[in-house]
Amino acid sequence: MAAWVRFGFSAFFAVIGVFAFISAAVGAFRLDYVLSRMHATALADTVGIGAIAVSASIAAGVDFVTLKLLFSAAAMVLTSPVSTHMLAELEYRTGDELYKHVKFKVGKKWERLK
Amino acid sequence: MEFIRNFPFFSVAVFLFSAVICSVLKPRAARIWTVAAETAVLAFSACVLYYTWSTGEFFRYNMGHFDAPWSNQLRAGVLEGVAATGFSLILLLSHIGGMRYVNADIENKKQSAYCTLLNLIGAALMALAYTNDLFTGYVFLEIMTLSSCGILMIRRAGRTALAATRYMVINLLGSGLFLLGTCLFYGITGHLLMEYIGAGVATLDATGDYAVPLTVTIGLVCAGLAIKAGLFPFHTWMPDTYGTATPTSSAVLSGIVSKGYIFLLVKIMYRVAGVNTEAMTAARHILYVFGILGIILGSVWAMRSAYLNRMIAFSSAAQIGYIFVGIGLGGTAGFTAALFQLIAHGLTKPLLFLSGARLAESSGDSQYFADLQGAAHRNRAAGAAFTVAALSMVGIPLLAGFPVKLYFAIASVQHGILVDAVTLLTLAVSTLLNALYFIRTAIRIYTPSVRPAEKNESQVVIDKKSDPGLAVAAVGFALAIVSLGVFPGSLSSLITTGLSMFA
Amino acid sequence: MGNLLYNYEEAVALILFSIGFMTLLFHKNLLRKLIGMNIMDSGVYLFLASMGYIYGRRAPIVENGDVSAEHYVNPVPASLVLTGIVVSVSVTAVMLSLAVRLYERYHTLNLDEIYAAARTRREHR
Amino acid sequence: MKKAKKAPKTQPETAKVSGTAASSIKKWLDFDLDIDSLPVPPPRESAEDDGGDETPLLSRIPKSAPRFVYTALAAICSIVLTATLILTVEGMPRYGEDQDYMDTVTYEYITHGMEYTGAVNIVAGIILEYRAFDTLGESFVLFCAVTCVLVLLRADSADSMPEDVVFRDLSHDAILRRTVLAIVPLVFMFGVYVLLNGHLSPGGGFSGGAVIGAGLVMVSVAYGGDVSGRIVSERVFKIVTTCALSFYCLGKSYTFFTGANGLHSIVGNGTPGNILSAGLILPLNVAVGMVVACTVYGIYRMFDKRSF
Repeated sequence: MAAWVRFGFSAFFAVIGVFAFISAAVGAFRLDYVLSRMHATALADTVGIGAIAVSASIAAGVDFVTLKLLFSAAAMVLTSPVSTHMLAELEYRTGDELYKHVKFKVGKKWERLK
Repeated sequence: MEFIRNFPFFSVAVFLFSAVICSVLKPRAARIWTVAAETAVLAFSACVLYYTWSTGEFFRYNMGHFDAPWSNQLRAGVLEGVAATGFSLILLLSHIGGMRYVNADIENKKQSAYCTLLNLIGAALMALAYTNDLFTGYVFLEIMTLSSCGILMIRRAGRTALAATRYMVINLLGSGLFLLGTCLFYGITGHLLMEYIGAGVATLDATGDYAVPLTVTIGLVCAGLAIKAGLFPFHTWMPDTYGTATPTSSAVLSGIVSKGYIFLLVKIMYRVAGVNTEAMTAARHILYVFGILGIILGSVWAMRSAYLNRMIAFSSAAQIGYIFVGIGLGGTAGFTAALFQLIAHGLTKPLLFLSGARLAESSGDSQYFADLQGAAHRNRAAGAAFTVAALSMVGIPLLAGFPVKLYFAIASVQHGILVDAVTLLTLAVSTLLNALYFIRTAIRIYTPSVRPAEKNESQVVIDKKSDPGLAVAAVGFALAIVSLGVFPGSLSSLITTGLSMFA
Repeated sequence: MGNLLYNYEEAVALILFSIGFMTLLFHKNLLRKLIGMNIMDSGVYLFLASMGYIYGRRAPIVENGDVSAEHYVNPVPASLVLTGIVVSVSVTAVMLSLAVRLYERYHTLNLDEIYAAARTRREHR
Repeated sequence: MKKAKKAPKTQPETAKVSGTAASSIKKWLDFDLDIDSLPVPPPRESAEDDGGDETPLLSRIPKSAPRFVYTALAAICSIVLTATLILTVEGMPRYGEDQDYMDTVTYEYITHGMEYTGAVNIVAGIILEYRAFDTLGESFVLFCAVTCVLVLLRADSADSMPEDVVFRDLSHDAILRRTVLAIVPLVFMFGVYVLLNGHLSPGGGFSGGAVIGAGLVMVSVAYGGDVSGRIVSERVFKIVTTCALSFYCLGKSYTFFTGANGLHSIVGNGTPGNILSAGLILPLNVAVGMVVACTVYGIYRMFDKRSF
């Protein structure tokens, strides 16, 4: 019984992780502007790796190896948003087609800058 | 164990250590240190050559406390001695010859870096000459690629960056294939030392299993090293590379760097893959065909280029084709011709680049043939040196080029009528084409140029700038070329005895 | 084709190698050529690493004195990979600095355009 | 009788391509032909400075053709290569099976590795003891790369600094500073751990040095070049690189020399397992780690600031 519960939880987290990676991959291909692509792929690092690490540690039980795994997942969750933030800031500062992809809500309608 | 057996290891260690030291020395001190290191290694190689020639057999040198198949190993025989001596002599003379241009072309802060890179090329050459381990060969092959790209791009002006990029991209293709070949060799035989791989390959060849991987491995290794040496379809980087670099760099690159790869290829052919195995003979025949094409088309393109350095670069593409024709012919006679050409071309090409640069400098610093007219009168020494090298390339007797063609003719006779006819025909056509563009240039620099501008002053403006380095190098190269031309037997007998103990 | 099912990891490695090879040949942008070269190198190192692996054996770090060869994987390919990775790092560094120099001079990284620009500028020396 | 004086040629006008090659060869042989009018490729503008991959011979074919020829050749090349590689893999020994060559070379490494080299991590023993010459070449590949990058990108003198390069300084970003403040001590500690335990656990000089180098780069990004410049200035870079590489070269030459000549080397192996064991491996790992850290940081500095 306990084995089933453990398997259920780790499978659940694994599915979340894999779904995050797949959505990131699809996002990277489908979206055109770099900032929206960045939004998609940033998701993969944090949610994807975090969930898979948790599911692996549940499946393998808690000992030094899984602690090390969780620690590295925590480091990834801490640092990867910062690197995405830096890239986005660089793109914001240097990119010159930002206005083409930005819409403003004027009254009820969303309009693009001309 | 006699002390002299440490000399192969000493020559590599001296170069590596002086590379580190030169990076912090002042430019002048770095230059003196590098020339001293090159002279020391020349002495070491000459001693190794004499020792192995007198004892008549090769010796092995285990690097470290462990025995053969487990640790790295150097192996020195007569042929390795000949190659090492030739490489270090050419490196020393090219460095001395082009010293003035190095000072002129390169910023003062980067001159010690230039000496570091020259030392690294020397270390890589010595390691490639002596190594008995395939993966050590790959590592020092990479050192050679990176440092030769370094000495190419150190000259800021002109399109050296573009030339370096093309050089790097094609060379990395070559070393990628070579690395894959090395891994496959390890995969099927389990060893990295050349003799042990050779033994494994021999048993595989006999039993016939892993036949496909064995053929593909030999093909990959030959293709990788042929690409890096600049064989026919992959020589397009040569005019750019040799055309834009400082004279010393072009001399070193064309004279010895591409020769290092070919020497490693010959070593792999003898020791690892076995010269007469069925896969290797097929690979050699393919190299032979590309060599023939390279000779013809290289000479044609050299004839058509109207720019001195590009002409010399294309002619070196043709001469590389010669070496691969020698390898393709195979047998002791074929390999002797190829290795003789390897040394002879290594001696003539640097002299062409150095004296060519001097001639260009004395005729308004332009490499166009129109401006070079009468350059030999403006600078007699450089004119004489250029003519000696040009005549040697054409193959005039008493110069190094003639015995090369002789040995090729001997080697090709031993084959069937078709191969013999094709080789002799190519030899004749290429000699004619060489004569056309080299003697044309020799005539060009000796016809007095009647320029309206200079009509009133004295007919010829003698170039006063004294260049002791170039004088020493020109005399050294010319002596070597003439001595090879007059006594070819000495070198060819050394090579033949070396080949007999090379397997 | 039977062996291919067993050697799937080495097959993937060599497919990676040829993908890198093709990228190196077909793309004209210098950075893409560099990425292709990196894929080529990682293909070779995956091939090397997978050549040393043996089922049911551990990494070659001796645990409490057990030195029998049946418990460990082949350490030699691992040492070759360690040496090879440094080579591809250094080559990538040099190629990137060349790309920076080329961009400063020709303001483009497309090699065709750079050749054309070099030709029109008629620089040789 | 002096030959009639040839009318002096003014600046030789661009050679018009003479029709038949034979006539020009005949004229050339009569030696009165100005060599410039040989069928040299058409006037200077087009093919003269032809540095591109088109050789003069191909310059007559319209521009698009070589592009097509090149792609076709490249396609054939890569398809053939892929096919042969797949065939090779099909012929290779099975993946994951104990190869027959395991019992010669590898057997010795595993069974006597720890005993002779003192290193618990057999791969470190192989790299720094059995096959040390490769790894010596390895650190010199890195040294050569950093020399090339310094040669290419260093532009401290005013004129050589490219004018249109704008240096983006992202170091005042608050999020980055807080994160780097939290992360950098951990990174340095981890780097030193990997470096010092090279012979006990996976890691060693190269990987430890890369982690420390990454830490230095993080400090330089977050707090600006001058802060990290105080830790690794140009003097420190030169001293560390030279001393570490000289120590590596001399240390290993000592081992090679004593080994080859059968002399006893004073370097003991110590008891495997504790930190100060495995002969020269620990000091060599430290030296290589420092070289790699300085190299990684130096290369980043060259790309970031173009000077130290």
